[in-house]
Amino acid sequence: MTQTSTKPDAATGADAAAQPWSPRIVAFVCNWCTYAGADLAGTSRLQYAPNVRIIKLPCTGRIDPLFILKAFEQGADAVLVSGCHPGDCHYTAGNYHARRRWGLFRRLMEFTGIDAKRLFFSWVSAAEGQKFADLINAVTDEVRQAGPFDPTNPARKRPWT
Amino acid sequence: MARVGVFICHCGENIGRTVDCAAVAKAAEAFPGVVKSVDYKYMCSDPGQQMIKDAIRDERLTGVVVGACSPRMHEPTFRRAAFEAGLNPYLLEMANLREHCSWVHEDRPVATEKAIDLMRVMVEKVKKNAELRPIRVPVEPTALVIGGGIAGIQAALDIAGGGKKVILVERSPSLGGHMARLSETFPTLDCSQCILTPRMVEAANHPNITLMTYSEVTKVDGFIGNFEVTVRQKARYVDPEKCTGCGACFEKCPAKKIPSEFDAALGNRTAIYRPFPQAVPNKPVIDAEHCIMLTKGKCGICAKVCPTGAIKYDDKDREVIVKVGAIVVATGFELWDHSAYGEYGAGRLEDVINGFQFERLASASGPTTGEIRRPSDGRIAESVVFIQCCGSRDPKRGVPYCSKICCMYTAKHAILYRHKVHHGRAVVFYMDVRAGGKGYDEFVRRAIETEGAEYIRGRVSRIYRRKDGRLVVKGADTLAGRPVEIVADMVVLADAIVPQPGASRLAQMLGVSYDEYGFYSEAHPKLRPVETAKAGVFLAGACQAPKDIPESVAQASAAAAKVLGLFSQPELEREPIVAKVNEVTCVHCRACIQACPYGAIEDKEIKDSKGNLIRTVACVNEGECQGCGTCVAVCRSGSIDLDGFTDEEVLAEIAALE
Amino acid sequence: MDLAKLRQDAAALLADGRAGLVIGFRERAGACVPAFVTDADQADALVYDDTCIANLAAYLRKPEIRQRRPVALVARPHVMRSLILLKAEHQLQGDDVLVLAVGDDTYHGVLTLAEAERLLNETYADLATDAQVLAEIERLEQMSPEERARFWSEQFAKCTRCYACRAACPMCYCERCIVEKNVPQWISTAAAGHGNYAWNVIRAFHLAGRCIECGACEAACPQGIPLMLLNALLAREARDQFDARPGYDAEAEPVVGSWNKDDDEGFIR
Amino acid sequence: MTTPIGYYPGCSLHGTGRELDQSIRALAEVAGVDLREIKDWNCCGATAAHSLNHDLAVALPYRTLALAEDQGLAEVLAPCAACFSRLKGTAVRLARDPKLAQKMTEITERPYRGTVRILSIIEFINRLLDAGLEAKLTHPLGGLKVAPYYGCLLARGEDIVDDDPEQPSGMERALVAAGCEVVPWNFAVECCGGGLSMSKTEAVLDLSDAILSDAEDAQADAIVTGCPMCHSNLDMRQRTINAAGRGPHDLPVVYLSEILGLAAGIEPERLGLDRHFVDAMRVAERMTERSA
Amino acid sequence: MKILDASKLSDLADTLAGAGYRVVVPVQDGDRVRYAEWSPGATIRTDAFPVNSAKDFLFPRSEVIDRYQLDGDDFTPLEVRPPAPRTVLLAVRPCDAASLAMLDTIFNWDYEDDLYNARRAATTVVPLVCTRADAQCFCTSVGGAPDSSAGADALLHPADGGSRLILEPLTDKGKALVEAAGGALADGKAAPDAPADVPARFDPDKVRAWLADNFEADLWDLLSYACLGCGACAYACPTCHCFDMQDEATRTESVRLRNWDSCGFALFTKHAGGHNPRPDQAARWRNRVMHKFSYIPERFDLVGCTGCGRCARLCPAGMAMLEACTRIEEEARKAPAHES
Repeated sequence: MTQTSTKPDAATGADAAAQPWSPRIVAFVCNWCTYAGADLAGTSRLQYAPNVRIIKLPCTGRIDPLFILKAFEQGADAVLVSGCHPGDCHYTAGNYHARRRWGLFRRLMEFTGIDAKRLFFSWVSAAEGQKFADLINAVTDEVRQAGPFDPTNPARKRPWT
Repeated sequence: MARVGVFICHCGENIGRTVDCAAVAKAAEAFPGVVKSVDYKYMCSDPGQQMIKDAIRDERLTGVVVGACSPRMHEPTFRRAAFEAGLNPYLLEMANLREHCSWVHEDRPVATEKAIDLMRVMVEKVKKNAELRPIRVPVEPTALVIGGGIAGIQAALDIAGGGKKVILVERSPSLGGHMARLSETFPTLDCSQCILTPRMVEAANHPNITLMTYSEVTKVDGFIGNFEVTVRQKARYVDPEKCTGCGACFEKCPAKKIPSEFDAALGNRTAIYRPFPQAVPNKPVIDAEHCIMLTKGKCGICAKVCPTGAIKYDDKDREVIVKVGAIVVATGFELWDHSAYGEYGAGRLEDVINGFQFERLASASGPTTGEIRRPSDGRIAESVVFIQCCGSRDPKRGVPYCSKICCMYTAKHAILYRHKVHHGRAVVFYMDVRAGGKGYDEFVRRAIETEGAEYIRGRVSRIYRRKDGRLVVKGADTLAGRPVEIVADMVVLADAIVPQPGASRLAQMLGVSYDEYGFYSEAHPKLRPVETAKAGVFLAGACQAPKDIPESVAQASAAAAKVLGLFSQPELEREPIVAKVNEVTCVHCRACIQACPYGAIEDKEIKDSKGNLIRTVACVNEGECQGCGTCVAVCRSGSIDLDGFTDEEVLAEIAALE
Repeated sequence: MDLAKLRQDAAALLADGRAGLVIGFRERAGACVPAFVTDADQADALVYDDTCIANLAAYLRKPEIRQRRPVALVARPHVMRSLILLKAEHQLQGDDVLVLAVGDDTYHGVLTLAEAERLLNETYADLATDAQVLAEIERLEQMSPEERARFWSEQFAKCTRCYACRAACPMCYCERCIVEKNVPQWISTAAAGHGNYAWNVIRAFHLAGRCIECGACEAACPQGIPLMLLNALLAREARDQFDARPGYDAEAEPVVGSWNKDDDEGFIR
Repeated sequence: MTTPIGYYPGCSLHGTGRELDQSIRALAEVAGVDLREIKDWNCCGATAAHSLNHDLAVALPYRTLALAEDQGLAEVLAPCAACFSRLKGTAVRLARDPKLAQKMTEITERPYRGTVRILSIIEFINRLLDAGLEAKLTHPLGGLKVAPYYGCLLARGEDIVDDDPEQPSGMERALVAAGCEVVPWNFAVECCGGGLSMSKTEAVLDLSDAILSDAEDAQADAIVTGCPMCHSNLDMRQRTINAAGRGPHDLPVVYLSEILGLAAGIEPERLGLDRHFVDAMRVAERMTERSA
Repeated sequence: MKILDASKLSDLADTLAGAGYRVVVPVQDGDRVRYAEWSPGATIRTDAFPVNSAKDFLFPRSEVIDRYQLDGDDFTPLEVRPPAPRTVLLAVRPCDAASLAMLDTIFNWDYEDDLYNARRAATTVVPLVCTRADAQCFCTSVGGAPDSSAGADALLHPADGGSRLILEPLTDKGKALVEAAGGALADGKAAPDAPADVPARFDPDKVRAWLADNFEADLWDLLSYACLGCGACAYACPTCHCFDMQDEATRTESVRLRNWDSCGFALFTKHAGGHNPRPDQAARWRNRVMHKFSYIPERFDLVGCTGCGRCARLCPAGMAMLEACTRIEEEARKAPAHES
């Protein structure tokens, strides 16, 4: 392997530091309801906060707690998980499985020091474009109030020395 | 090394207005693994697609990310283009820059920054994507229809008419189901048997239909396209090959006092019997429980009188395994047992009967040859009270749901009664009249307005027998607000519609889910009302919910259409988004098996070359897996993954957002 | 407790071949350590007292131990629950193990798994979480999220990733633990910071609805990390939210991996 | 049975229902049960209270229950069906609604922990049978055909009566044990007109006539009841019913406790059988002597 | 003679810290005692056995060994200079000090481990003579002693019935430390207390001889039944030194880490193809014994165990090296190694 040397872009870091903090939120959503709900928000041209990055899964049943841990580890200020309303799951029961899993996992997260204010769960159907937009705005506002995720939180990755 | 191509679409002004597409393309060019990054006005246009195809060939791309509209819109378009250029379509991903970005944000720098993030996420994912090939499952083009009532007959005929083989299994000795027992049908009052029996005969004679009456499904293995079903053929004691259906046997049978199931116990049958004269097949069976020869070892009269020697007292139950590609369940319904309503004298008062019994009384082929005679003494009933919602809409003692067809058949009963007993009094107690349906409300109006049925809105509190043998029906007229008392010769209870006994057992065999009452659950209440959550198993008729004849027939035809669609290709092609088990690390805790909504995961035994069991692991049946990934998240050791959404792919996406 | 009877039973099981191995406890330098008895005449070395915390059911995952099936285990009620749960999770067959059942200062004799299940439900149906552990959980719950984060930060910093907690737990029977999965590597294996957090949290979560609160993991931790706080919290939640009673019913469905229409969703928007 | 059972006679048993009181006390004595009248008991509220003042409707029985608890009575027999319904209904409501219990404590200034179990006449007699009364029924009634009549309060109230509200069968065991034959009939739970006894006597005549007629049609020798209101409507008003041109009826109406008392060999007069309007002494004539 | 009051050990720590040393001492931490960096207010505990060993401060459980800056498809190696602060291991156990002699050899045998060496050079080792031992101590069986000065730059002797400590410098580093301690030490006289009585429990040569002939012995099964396969013993062991390497990357940086590893783990020798030459816990435990009592002695003429007994104290399953060795010696006596 050849070693190519590129200069680190020192300016990037400085710029980032200069910018005011804005929440970074990772959303894990199901393909059939919430992703489609977000699409509807788009086709309806509803404006909402730009802080959320969606990761699409087929179903909330697919969402492993490891995903949530990883997002916090990488420095997300909050995590949103959203899927189909009970009874509406495209796969009949994935959301029920997910609901139970979160019911336990969120307790563990809170107990180990991740503020419940940084963990969001919702049901957004494919018809709820407005709910999606409102949700993103509410979540963003609440995270803004909670402030940045503490870099010394044990869940969070710190630079190696 | 990954060689990813990035294509940013302006979507005219739709994306370009708020997202600086050129800047996004430029930023993406610097992502690790990206070898080409361009932006273009309309990526979905022919020139746009050509641009992607050319790049795939020229740049030897190993992955493509199109930043454009929602993948729900154009993912098939772009994946087809990739395929045409020789790239596995699952190596192309879309980033949703329009619905999720340009249309919902106004600030250009902010939207551009988000678009870059969205692109990075998909670039990181596509680098981990694997080539996937559509899953092909061979399909055995034979259908099994369970239940030989009108729904089962219709489904079988439609599938057979479509040129595919059908095995039609019926539990009783004859086709026909409940419909064969009906006198006339609402709202047209055509004779039930007149319209049904031709279809029964057609089903029996159809070259594509194999009839298995007096048979039950006892085991179901396999999956869509490839079911193996065990059917138990009960011993008939009559060789159907030799029997000509002459009837000499049952005319001479000395065991004559057996209550007829077909006549709802209002008439009798013999031990060797055919359920009704138009039965299909029109060949008798011996009821082993009541046959003197089979219970006591002496008699043998039927064998003596049989001109063809068809009687076989040593006949045995047989199990047959059939291979089928699809299953239509049409097991129908039963009437709720109204003995829970003690105040209606159930079981004690002979002249309090249910709807089926009235049908048999009203039927020209019934025990009274169509005269409305009360069971206790055979007198013509001069006054009949009909009570709707007996058990229905009664969460406490019956069932909470509406049985749907009772309003209509009660109106029919009242009309039929008035036709037969012109001077008779027909009184109907009802809670509500629900007559939605073509010609239905008109039919009820006719019963009330021109046929002289007296409709009383209210419940009956008690039925008792007077000294003179007539019944007293005490109830309330809630519209008039006073108690009423009607003297009747007969009371007909419109019992609730409930699933067949044993419905849940069959459902468990089939892997079909069912509600708390035992009605089978459809895959989606709106959009997949005929399918079940178990791929390849379809529903027809009242086994799903109370239904009348036209609805049952319509659903049966719909199920047949689904089956024919499935059978239209020799192989079933499915999206390869399925779960896969790592058999090396699986410890067989069975959490995935229990969690799978489709029963698509099963045990697999791993054996050495000598056939000794080494270990048992979970195994996903690709034919049944729908790709939800619920199993992946319950697997603690990380031994299952979902193609198309693998752990590696998802982790790459999360890491891209660092 | 009738130790003589226990020894006598253990000896008899080995002598008449009903068990290929008896696992119990012996005394060494004033402490109780696991004992592996293969000959009837060694059974007199067996002892039992309250300090015998190790959950011997953990040994059933070792192939060399399984080879000697049926294995008889000295088991207190918690350990019996482990065995029932292992059966529910298809890791044990009913006749793989016999139980030398001890509890409440009583020796209950040699039991089959089915008999142990009955004994549990009749006599030990309400094994409660240790009151001190519950009190400590409640104390932590009173703290602010920041204080809790600091508390766990200090605790997890001690973790050397020796995985003694995992080894001591009978329910950690995966042959390849998620922490050892490297494609992809979800959990950093470095004994520091986020890797320690993710490991300890996921270990606890993988026991959600499955932990029978025997305390073996915490007792095994060389560094003294209060692991039972995590386990007992989830046990409490699984019990309160989903009526979980792991280890009382060998036919029970897993708590995580099943669902009920009426599960709480007050936290979902 | 050694533990005493509390006794709540209510107003009826001190008035029109004296036979009921007499026969119960006599039967208890034979069975060896210590019946203790609750000291300072008050009205159960069955009359007007429960439809006019909801707090009072609960407070009245509450006070009686609190007294019983305070007097160390774990069980209380309320022979009158109306009293039973009020007391038991109150107990059920209190158990369900702790706020109501608190309010009642404040109103009556008495605590009540909810420990008292309330017995109906049917439950009480079945209890006696359980405790050995069956062996003491030395004078079975020789196949006396009886129509058990429950009326409303001994069959209804989901949480109050443990029986099928439409097809009750609570009396049957005792009647069979007493040597009676229970006839199937239709009017076991039909209304006797009880509540309208004073205000709209005409209705009572219609309703009670129907009940008597059906029992006669069923060839019953007597109607057996456990409720003093039903009893007075069917027994006392039988003559009026006949006078109004219905009937004519001549059907004895007896209490369950009287039937059991007779079977236990108690003199009919001690049971109050001679106090009935329609001659009930003929029922006593059916007493036989069981050879030892 | 330099002496100090036993109760003033924390003053000495303070003074040394003030003089620029990173001071590592056994302190109370929750219900355990561990070697940790001194901070004022901590409680020094010399009467209990710490759960970790001195190697933590020379060979940490996880450390960065390589580092790269990433930029798109390009990367730049960055220099890795680990912190090597001037450190004193104060009042550590003589068996811990003795382990450093072995680690020095290991980390300079086939390559020179710069990271270890840098830290080692900056470390002054001051063990405290043991006057008490427990049932798991067996230093005297493996060539050590409760008052051994092996690996030590200075030695602390308990004196006058435990009320005083004598600090005896042995090397230049030791002298420098005494210098730095200044007023925390006094000149005076004290009578050293007798070291603990640790009877020899087995002969490592006999164990080694048996091992040479008994790779396949049935005894290994019996000895390893209790082992549950965790890494508690290896991580507590002052001489275990195996490590694994892992890369961790972000978008801008990649690091290569070395993390402790243990031959007790099933994955330790598992090959990519799935084969595992040490397929069961018996083979893994045998390796542990072999490594300490056969391979290391063969290669370096050292016993690979200092007899600290820490592994036995911490093992959740009751495994004990002392017990294994005495059992092996017993076996060797039963069937003496045949001449070859």
